[in-house]
Amino acid sequence: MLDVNIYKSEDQSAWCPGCYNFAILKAVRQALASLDIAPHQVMFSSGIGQAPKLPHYLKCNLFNGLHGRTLPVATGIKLANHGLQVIAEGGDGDGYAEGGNHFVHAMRRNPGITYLVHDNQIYGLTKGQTSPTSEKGLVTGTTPFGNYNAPEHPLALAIAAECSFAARGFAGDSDHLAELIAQAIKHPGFALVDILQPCVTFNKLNTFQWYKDRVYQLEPEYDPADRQKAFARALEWGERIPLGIIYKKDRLPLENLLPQLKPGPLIKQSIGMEKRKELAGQFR
Amino acid sequence: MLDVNIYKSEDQSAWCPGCYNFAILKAVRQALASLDIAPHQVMFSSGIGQAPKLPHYLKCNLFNGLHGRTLPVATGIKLANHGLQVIAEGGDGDGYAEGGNHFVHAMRRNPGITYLVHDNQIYGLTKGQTSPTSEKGLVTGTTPFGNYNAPEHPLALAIAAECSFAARGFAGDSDHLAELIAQAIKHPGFALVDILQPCVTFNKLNTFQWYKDRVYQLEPEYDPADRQKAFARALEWGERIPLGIIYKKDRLPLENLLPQLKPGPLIKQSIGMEKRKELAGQFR
Amino acid sequence: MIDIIITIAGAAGQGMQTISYTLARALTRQGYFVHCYQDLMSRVRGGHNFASLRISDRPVGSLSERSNILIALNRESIDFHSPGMVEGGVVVYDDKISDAVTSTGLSAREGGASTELSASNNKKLNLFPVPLEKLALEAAQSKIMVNAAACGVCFSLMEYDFDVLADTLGDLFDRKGDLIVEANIRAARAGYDHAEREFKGVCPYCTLHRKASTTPGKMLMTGSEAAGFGSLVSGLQFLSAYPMSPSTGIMEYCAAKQKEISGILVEQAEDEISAVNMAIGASVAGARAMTCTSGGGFALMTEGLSLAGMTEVPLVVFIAQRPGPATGFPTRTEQGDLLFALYGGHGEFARAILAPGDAEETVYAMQQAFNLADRYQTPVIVLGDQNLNDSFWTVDGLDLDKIPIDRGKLLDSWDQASGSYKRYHLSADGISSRLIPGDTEEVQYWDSDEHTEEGHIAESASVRLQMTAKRLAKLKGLKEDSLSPEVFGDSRETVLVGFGSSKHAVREAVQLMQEKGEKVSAVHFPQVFPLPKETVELLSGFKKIIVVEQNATGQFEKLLLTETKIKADSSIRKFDGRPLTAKYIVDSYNTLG
Amino acid sequence: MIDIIITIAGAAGQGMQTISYTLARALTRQGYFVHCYQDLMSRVRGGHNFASLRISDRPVGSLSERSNILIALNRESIDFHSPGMVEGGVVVYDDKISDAVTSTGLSAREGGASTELSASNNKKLNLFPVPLEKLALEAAQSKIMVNAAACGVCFSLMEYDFDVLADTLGDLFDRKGDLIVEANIRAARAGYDHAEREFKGVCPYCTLHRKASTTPGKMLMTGSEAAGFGSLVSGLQFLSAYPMSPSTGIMEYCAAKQKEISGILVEQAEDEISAVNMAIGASVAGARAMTCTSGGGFALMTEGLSLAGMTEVPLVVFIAQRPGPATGFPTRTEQGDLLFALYGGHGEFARAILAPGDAEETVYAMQQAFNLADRYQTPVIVLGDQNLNDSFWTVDGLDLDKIPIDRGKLLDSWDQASGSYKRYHLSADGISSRLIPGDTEEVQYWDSDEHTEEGHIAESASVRLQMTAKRLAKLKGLKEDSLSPEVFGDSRETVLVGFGSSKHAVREAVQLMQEKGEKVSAVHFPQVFPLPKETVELLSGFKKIIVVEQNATGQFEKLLLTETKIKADSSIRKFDGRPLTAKYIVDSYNTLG
Ligand SMILES: Cc1ncc(C[n+]2csc(CCOP(=O)(O)OP(=O)(O)O)c2C)c(N)n1
Ligand SMILES: Cc1ncc(C[n+]2csc(CCOP(=O)(O)OP(=O)(O)O)c2C)c(N)n1
Ligand code: SF4
Ligand code: SF4
Ligand SMILES: [Mg+2]
Ligand SMILES: [Mg+2]
Repeated sequence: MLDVNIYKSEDQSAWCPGCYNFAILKAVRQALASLDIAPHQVMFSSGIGQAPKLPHYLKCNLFNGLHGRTLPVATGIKLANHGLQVIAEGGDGDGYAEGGNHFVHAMRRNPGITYLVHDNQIYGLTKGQTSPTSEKGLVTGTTPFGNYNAPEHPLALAIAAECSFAARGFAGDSDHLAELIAQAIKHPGFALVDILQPCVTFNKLNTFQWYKDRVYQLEPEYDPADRQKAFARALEWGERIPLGIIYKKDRLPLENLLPQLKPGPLIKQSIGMEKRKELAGQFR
Repeated sequence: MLDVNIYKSEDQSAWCPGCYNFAILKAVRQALASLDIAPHQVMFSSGIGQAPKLPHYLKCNLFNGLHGRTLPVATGIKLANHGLQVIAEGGDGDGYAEGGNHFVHAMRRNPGITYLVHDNQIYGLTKGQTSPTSEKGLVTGTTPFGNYNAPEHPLALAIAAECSFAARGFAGDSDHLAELIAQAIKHPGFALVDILQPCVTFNKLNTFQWYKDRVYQLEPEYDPADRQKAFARALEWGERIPLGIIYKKDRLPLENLLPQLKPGPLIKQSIGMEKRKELAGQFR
Repeated sequence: MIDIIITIAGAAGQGMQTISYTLARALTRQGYFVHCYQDLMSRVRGGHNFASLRISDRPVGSLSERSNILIALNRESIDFHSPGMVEGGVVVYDDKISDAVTSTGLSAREGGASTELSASNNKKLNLFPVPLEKLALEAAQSKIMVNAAACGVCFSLMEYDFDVLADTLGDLFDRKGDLIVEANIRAARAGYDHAEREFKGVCPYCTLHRKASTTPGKMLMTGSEAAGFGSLVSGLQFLSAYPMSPSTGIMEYCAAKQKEISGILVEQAEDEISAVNMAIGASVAGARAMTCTSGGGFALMTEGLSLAGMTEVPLVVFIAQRPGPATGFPTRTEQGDLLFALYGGHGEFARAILAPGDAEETVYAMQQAFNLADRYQTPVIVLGDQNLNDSFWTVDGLDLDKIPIDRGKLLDSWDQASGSYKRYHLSADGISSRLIPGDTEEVQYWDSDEHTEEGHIAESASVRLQMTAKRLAKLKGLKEDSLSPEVFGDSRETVLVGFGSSKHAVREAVQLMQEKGEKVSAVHFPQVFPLPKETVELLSGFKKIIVVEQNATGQFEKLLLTETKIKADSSIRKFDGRPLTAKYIVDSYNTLG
Repeated sequence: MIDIIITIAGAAGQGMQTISYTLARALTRQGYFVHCYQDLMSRVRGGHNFASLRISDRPVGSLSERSNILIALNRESIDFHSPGMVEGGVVVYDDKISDAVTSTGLSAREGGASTELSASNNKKLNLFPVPLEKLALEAAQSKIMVNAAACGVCFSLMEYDFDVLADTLGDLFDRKGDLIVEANIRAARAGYDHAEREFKGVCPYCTLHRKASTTPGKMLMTGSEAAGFGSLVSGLQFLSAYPMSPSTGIMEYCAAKQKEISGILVEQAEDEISAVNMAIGASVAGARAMTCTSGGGFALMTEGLSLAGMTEVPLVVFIAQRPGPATGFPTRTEQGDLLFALYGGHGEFARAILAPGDAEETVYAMQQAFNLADRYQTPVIVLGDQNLNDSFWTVDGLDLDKIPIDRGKLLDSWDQASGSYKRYHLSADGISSRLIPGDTEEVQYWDSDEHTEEGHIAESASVRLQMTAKRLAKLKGLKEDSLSPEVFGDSRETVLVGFGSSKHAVREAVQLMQEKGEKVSAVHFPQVFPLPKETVELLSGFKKIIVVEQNATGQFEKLLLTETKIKADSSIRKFDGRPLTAKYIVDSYNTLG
């Protein structure tokens, strides 16, 4: 177990006072420390929003890219150097709206990437519009009559899209969250942690208390390998909202399946003059 | 029942001889005729690929747009004029790869759109690359070692994403398909028909015979309202592949939920001078 | 001439926007012209934001680099803004932070006497500590009411009638109920009275004490509101967009209005690609449709733009520019996407690009944009930027009938006698008739491939040549219909040429220079593509052309060159994310030599 | 000089590509130069496709509008192509369609005597009906072998050694097994013998009967293969792309090579947005990375391009242009995305754009592109088009060592003595050192917002100015490193200026005109942005500048104007989707007056 303080960065937080992103930050530090992952061994890929600022407040490698494009970047990083611990991080708008297509397809690919989604059911940085996970009826700047869309159930989508690790955490319980994140990082394939995160400024419906009143831990005997049951739990939302690893499947990660990566990380391989000449010869 | 011949267009088909797209074309004509929908009452939105050329071979209104963008265009059309019967049409690459994000979010919105996907598990027009539904191991121009990704189960994804009508048809049985399409058109919300379509030129694995050996009709007592069971059937693939309406849910279509559309189709409404002045006054 | 600048500064969430808007609104109603720039950080709480509110009896529309009154909501605000204050300027702050303020070497004396500032800036300022929070708590039992109290202080300093402020607060908080209205007014009154008592007469240069104009009808709106309002009054029916600063205000304005008016639907799309394609779908079905975004979102829309060009769909795209590349400076301003707007999208097709210079021009630009889009069945872009979109502007004497709605060749019915309907009929003027799908028995094929007149996929070289010519011929009409450049000044020596939101800064600079005897005029282009025919003649009439723009690479200068072959003599550019100011332009001009 | 054109025409799927490739390959091995344009419809089967194979003893690289031999795989092919045939040209077709052919008024006589063609084109042609299918069935028991039989006929007509064809077939079908190889050779032999017997000596002008050159080493490749091969030999490690004509060949070439070489990974992305962002991720991790697409896919990548510009990620993007807008002409050619490549992406950042003129230049251009991207840590675009990418080209005497791999400031380790590592350190030349993440203990922040040297989000105006200057300063270096224009001809009167795949058509046109005494030279730009320093001096040396390009709006002409202030005197443009030809250029030149 490393000292959590080694993950402290010098960058100043731009979050609202009291935001539950701070709790997630704490949990991430704790998870990394518990797994003895040194700052330079991990690389984050993050999007744009309040959530994806998180890695700036960590000592780590970071590529902070575009809104919605965390997963393709993370996949590129992982395929180029699968020795790195790759963590993608973003918000619900970032990951499920703008990045929705990458979300589905990254899970089908199953690269060894941990994906942390700060799911506050709202667009924070742009000051309060509906997100794919917003409740039906939520009145926001873009939905004066209330949101008409059925809220997305990201974990159900994940289970349908062959995700090999699908969990839900709660920023209001950062110790449990840290543990969940650690398990996600240890998982060899694509691991999604959808994190319920109260946004104290814009989401006046899904508050800490709202979540607190509903969340419960999956019972110890719950078997995350049962896809059917997992699907049911993934859809459970309303009175009770389950926390923990909802679905988990043994599936070789992409990087282990690719013969191209058998000789080692891609960046350490090269074609060589011999082969260059051979390729040239094929055109003769 | 109208005469199917009124849907004949003068455009010449660009499909390969023997392609099962012809069977789908026949089924679409049959479905429209059976529902007494006149050519000018229906508007297709199609993408790019072999599949989305279909409406050119029909007498109908058509917007043939970009690869992958059938559903946003269809949604725009439906919201602007919900009096039109709107049908979106495309291939598996078009709808599940390039258009994957729209697919998920269109289902959450649930506009009254029929979505026909010619699922040949391959990219036809670009001459044979893997598609999201390609089998694991399928060797194509871009996957010389065989496809490593878990194939997408579009119907499972649909059920997870709150689709209100999710069905599977088979181009090898165009009468049943015509019936299925007719039911999809009659469904008041978003209706997906994933159509197994042998590509006789590029997909040498999923041939007519391959499908023929596996498909079966859902038993009459099957209840498409049961989401859990539907999810299981949607994942059934391999030895046996179910055909028919796998999932169906009563859900008001988007256009019925929007107070903005209560007075009638959007294109028939206008703001009026009175209200213009009122808006101006609000800035004073 | 009255020209007072009030800076309101503090952390995000502290109320700077409420205070600046209340003051701006109250004074606009009194007939003043105001312009209020919002300098924001990309965060929701904390950091340092400020508003610079400029008040005048003549039209104003540019940020000033100086300030007469500073309302400092925290200590940092004083550090940031005191250097820019005029001699004898007034600093209002909560007396809770008096200690912190004086610890920096500043001190406030009884009656608000002047105080020396730091060595770098040897100015006397009037420090006015006010127990804002205490007043708010006492008068209204709420801390939030400090905003109203601060407004009260300001009104007193300007020696302006309190009732004007009270009326405005009443209207602004109307929908929150009487209790809130009254509390606000009480807090404002407390601030007003406190200042009357303590500071009366110490700040003579900042008095307004009279109505600027007796003609009513002035409006106050942000550029985003102007774009939304302008669209709605032009018959916008369908807006699909994805939130992105600084364009979100347009969507939010229109979304809110759905509750008040009929015939408008706003849909938040899952991404910008969906947004532009939904708008295209709605337009095809016959609705007036648009989308709005910023540069990064526009990057995702260029394929759709090209689609609209090919399929000949009327489409309006509002781009509220912000500094790029990539995420860049999300809450700041730049004119860095001009050439991207011009060349964005693959292949070649006709488009128009409008670049309004203030809120009033924006209202008209929207009407013009929709009309051009319908008339030429092609995309039209309106270029805004954070300065235009987020600032508050006074709009004077708007005439809603100035540009009537023109839907071009959108027909109600089809005369079978003229043959069967062809979506891409090669008519004499290159524009084919449109029909509302479903409204007639004609069917129509719109096609993104190269296509025949019927709209079916084509492979022929001759069809290609005809259809390309048809699509590009629209540029001729668009040029003829384009908005004229606006000339300011009589000199034909040197001209400062600009477009978009720099209009007023350039004018102000020209005015300042003219006052110093420089022979300078200004030309503002409210439409940058196609440039109107008269451009060449107009600009050739000047001896020296200086292009003023807010980017690093001189994009308008390049556009001018390719479109008119006119080579600018020099340029003034700014690209630090803050708007162009008259001072910056004059200073740059002076160093050009 | 030898200059024979063989047209192979038929429906999609009939084997035209196999025949043209086999012939091209066999003759390249013999030292001939070939160029083979593929004219395809956007469909998989049916319709009308053709290949125009040009064979010469000198470098060739452009489509000719005439044809000496037509291999017609169906009746329509004769209708389409006989008008373009030379007097006495030979038409080979299966005698199954003889009736259909003669019904059009053509007739074939014993021994292949000439026949009069339709009134519009009073030429004599030699009609050679051959029982191709019958021969194939008899010799090889397979209908598909008609392709080999047709090749055999051709070889006989050219009076060329059959063994050369047999060897080539052996190599081409090697991986399909001996049985297939032998069957192909038998069918080819049957065609060869039949033609020897029936047509010997009737077509004297089309004989080759000798090796063109004794130096071995000529290669035959498509432009797409050249791009893929050029990338692999330049150390490409990661290619992510989404299929799109005419770029798919690049991805498919590289994908196939994954089985043969190590250090290359090809990933088919779910869409183009993912493709470009994956490539960026891989590059950040230290891999040489690229993506390839056509204009419509590039439209979806411009946000990513801007991201690479902002975050300073080396990135190579190959754009294989096709006619737009929108879906346009998916299988045809155009140079219509030049200005989109130049201005695509929001905000301002440095980029380079290369535009190779043939396959050989493409190989080198890829090396150059990767080196520039690494050296300047910014995106580099390589512009191809369907003519470049789909055509087969002879590549002669390639020198793999010509441009060594240069990864710029990519360091192996970090010297703590020089302070803590900063990704965006403001170094003297504006380029900051890169480290492979994870390889050292230094951590690094790459940021798409405006950022500090450390890579954290910045809001400051001065940081903005510094960082913008840093990013744009790369343009200077890119200009210095840019590829020189290639001059062809000695005259300094008139110059035809072009870029990209029109290179050979322009040269051929110049040569034809020079032969007629015109004082014309050509300048080809293999790099179009930044234009090299010498451009102004070079072009100013000509009295008259004519820009030749394959688009409707004169995009290169505009680029030349903005970048060099040089105004072209006139232009030759083509935009019907078919490649520029020497004849078209000469004809256009003659009408310019
Ligand atoms: C292409 C693009 N579109 C839109 C935006 C504007 N934008 C920035 S963050 C954001 C949404 C933020 O919501 P979420 O992802 O849920 O993150 P949160 O702030 O709630 O943590 C949006 C729409 C952008 N930066 N880029
Ligand atoms: C933005 C964009 N990317 C790629 C393409 C090229 N493209 C055309 S069709 C197609 C895939 C076709 O596969 P599918 O959608 O399954 O249809 P099918 O031909 O199999 O019916 C692709 C990749 C395109 N036209 N536009
Ligand atoms: S807006 Fe919401 S999510 Fe963002 S920092 Fe503030 S509280 Fe947190
Ligand atoms: S390629 Fe396949 S899907 Fe396309 S027309 Fe041919 S057989 Fe049908
Ligand atoms: Mg959020
Ligand atoms: Mg397909």
